[in-house]
Amino acid sequence: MADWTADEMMTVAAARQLRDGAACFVGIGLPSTAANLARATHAPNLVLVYESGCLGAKPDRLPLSIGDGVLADTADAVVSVPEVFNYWLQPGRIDVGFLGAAQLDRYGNINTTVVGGDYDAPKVRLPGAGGAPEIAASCGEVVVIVRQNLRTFTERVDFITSVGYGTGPGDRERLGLRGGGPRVVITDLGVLEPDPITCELTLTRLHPGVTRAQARAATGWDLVLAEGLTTGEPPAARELAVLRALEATKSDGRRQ
Amino acid sequence: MADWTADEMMTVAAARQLRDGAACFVGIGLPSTAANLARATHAPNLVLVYESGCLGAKPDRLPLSIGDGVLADTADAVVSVPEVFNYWLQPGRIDVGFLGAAQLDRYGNINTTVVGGDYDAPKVRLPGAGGAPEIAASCGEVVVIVRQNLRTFTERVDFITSVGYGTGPGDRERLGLRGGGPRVVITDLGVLEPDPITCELTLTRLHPGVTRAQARAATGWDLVLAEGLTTGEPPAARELAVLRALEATKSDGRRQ
Amino acid sequence: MPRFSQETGRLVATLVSLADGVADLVRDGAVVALEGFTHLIPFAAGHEIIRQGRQDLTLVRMTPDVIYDQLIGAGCARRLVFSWGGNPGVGSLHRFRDAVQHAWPRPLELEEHSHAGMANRYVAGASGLPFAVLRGYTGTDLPARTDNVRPITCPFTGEILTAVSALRPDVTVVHAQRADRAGNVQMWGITGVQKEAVLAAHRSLVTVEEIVDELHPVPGQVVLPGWAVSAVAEVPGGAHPSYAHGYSVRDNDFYRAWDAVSRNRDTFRAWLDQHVHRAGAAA
Amino acid sequence: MPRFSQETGRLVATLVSLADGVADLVRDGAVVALEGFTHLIPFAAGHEIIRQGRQDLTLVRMTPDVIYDQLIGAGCARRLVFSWGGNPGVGSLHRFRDAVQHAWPRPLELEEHSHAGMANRYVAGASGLPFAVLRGYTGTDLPARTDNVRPITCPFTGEILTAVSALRPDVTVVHAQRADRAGNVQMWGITGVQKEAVLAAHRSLVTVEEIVDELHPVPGQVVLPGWAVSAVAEVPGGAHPSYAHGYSVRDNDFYRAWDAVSRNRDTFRAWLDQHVHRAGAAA
Repeated sequence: MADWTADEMMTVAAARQLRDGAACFVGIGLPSTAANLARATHAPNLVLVYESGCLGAKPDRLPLSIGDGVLADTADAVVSVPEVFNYWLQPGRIDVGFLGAAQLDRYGNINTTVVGGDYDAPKVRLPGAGGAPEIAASCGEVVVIVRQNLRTFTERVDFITSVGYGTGPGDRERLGLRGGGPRVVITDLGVLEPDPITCELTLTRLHPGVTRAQARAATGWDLVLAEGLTTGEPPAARELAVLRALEATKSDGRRQ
Repeated sequence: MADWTADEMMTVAAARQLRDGAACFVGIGLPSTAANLARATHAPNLVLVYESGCLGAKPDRLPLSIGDGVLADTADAVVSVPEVFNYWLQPGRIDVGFLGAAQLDRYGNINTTVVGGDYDAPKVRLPGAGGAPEIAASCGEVVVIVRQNLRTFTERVDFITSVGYGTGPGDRERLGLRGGGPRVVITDLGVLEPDPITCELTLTRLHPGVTRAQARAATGWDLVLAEGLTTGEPPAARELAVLRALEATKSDGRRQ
Repeated sequence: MPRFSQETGRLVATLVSLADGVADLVRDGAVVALEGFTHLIPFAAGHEIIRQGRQDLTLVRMTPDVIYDQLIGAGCARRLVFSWGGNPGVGSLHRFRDAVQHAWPRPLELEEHSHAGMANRYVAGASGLPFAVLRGYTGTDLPARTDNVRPITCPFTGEILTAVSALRPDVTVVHAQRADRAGNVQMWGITGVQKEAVLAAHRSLVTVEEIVDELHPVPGQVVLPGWAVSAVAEVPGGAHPSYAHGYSVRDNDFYRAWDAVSRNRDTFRAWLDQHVHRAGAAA
Repeated sequence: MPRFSQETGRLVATLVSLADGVADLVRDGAVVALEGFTHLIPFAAGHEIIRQGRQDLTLVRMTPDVIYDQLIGAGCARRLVFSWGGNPGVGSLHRFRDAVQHAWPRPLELEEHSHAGMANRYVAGASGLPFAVLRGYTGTDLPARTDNVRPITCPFTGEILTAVSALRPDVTVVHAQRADRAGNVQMWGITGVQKEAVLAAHRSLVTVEEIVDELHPVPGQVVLPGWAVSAVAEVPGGAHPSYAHGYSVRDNDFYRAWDAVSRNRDTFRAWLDQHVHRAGAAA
């Protein structure tokens, strides 16, 4: 029995994707946790950009919302919301965009809008797009963090909120999307990456203790396992310690 | 012999056009002098907007340039140049726009670009448009300040830099210009206003000591004299005193 | 609605009570934007709208969160124009979901956009333009659900981009730290899209932590001149459980607690009755 | 050109000497924007461009004033893209007029716009868009003289507005008050169109009054992160005879005196020789 949870493994694996010095567009939740873990470990100079207009925020604790005061207090610059999207995200100045998903298909298309029923009478109404469509379109690359199960990893998403590789090779170019699209999908079971030819998400790494069968069983399409599928490193003691210390700061939200 | 100059009369007449509390887009030179004279006399709450981004500037002396530090130091808000044009001028938030002219025609169209020869080889190359085309288009009304002579008051301007009434009635509406256009033209000889039917600039007031013949002789088209043509009030002692005190501050530009 | 002040002779925003400001500026059936990007959310004004029993509002907001959950649950809204509807860092908005999924307490029409699209719709409104251009929505299912997103071709390159129509709310309500007696408004910290939302609207109501004799410059400040604002009301703490940078901190515990309060219609109604209706116009 | 700093591991602007910055970033034939709206005009950088004998530049600037009069008179420019060319509050630019009217020292092509048009062309460039939309130019003779102003129809209302093409200078040069060692740039006072001009350019050079260990927030500041700037050079007084708010005042006497200096080709050349060429890279 590992001394870490699947969510911790997922967050650590996501943090490891971030190279020091990169500019990273982060939303709240797992992306913000992973980005701040990276900044607190191997990437001290990661530039965190929050859609609230905080460029280069350096929070010493996990903000509960993208508008927490600590983000403005520690930012290199605080700009308006129109500016963060028009001058910073849209021209491709952000290297990495972090996205979550309620549904994800084999081409990395993301749904965070509605699930089930039809659009006007959905079974589940989700929060909607937020900054995701343009993050998915314009960041140099996209890292998706999402728990892997049959509800989430679906053959077809009920609504395309943010575009991955569309219907396959060449679609991003046809649509005129300038960013690179999803480079990696980090789940609680492992890591998926788009096949260089087909653009289909294939399993390239399993987290320690996870089997191929578990990964396939949690995927709503016939999951392709990459040749050279490996097993990733478990969380290092330091990574776990820092992550748990960060998580502990969440309950501490009022002390801004 | 009057104890004031024609330029002083012109500036005083222009200042009198500004009602207290109005928001006024001012350029440097006579417009800035007239606006600050108005603010120092009957219109203490005139809101001066400079294209350098200073909203509500309250200079205690005449700035030599629209970017003098005193404008930023005394402004209610300093905004970017794109913002002053896009958020403040373009939507029609400015009541009065003050413009000068190198050439002016009977419909109040203004040239500040080139005079003589043709565009590519002009006899005289002027500074160009600056903010004038959009000031003329979008301000609630335009006040033109210009010395009246045959060089300036021409049958046809060599280049339309800023539109007055175009070719006559209905043109502004056809062009989709939302501002009211030139309401009054203040010269060193008198005051011209557009005829309500023809939109042609007609002489409605003479400055003290100026004759109708002088005004017609200084106009490059057959100048119509309005019925009820009057003679304006000479500068009051206080107006002159304040104006001369303001002018004296010009030489004082370094003490910002 | 800035008035020409008799004493100063200047165009100034009217200083009003919150109740009078809402009564005068927020009418049944109006298009109303309450903005504030996590920071400076005008909760007190939203509660006053509920107390005054406004109906059939089209509510506009990039990030409808707890205050819109309350307005929707209270039955004030007919339509919602938004880009992200959730309880930041906590989860779903249960009143919002109940309205969309079960039409309780009444059906709620939705028009949804991306943040970039909404921000640019406000920019167009503030700029006196009928539309704005961006790289956005492309390839998503969003444009199929609204008439306010259309392709536009660059007249120079032939490239096809996205146009969004301007947003022009009947009234925008925001909260700021300070105003002076002429109604000049000063806000700082995360100022979001508030300037654009106010300038895009036909009229505006600004609640502030305090009205002061003179506004002293603050780093990161955004100043809205009094002649560009309709009315200002002094409402200390008017952003709670959101916050006013320099005056208060975000009450994250309230946001967390809201999840349980709002899950159930009865607990929600009880909360509304106690904390909004009975609270009176004191807030 | 921000580099990945070995010591800090961070993307930062390179700290350079003015001479090296100009040599590296401003090439013959390049499209170069020196911006600064009366305030913070990068005079020292302009003089260094003259000293290094740059040729065939396309000079871009909303308000070409004395610094562009000097660059044009020195023969550095082939083309000028601008919206107002004069000596603010004083009168004409005689070197500019001599170049246009008598092709001295060489012919100067002109592309002219309105301020609103130029500002929006920078905004489009900074936004990664091929064009911007405004209410402008309508009914004037300006659109007939450039390919970069065209009508555009609103896809929602059918209204015809004006589109201007994006400006993307090869390099933008601006002057600011301060930078830190990571190249984060801080400017305040009248900040004009500098942010847009820097973000619209492929590369950028910022001269500053001083490089400090830490940037302390200042009211009205605009901060450009080091990762959005190519190079920073410390050049105290680098804006003179323009000024740096908080560091110096505008030398209005110089602007007045320039009228006489620049009227005559010989007095201009003598001035250039003494105050630019012989001054060396000291400035």
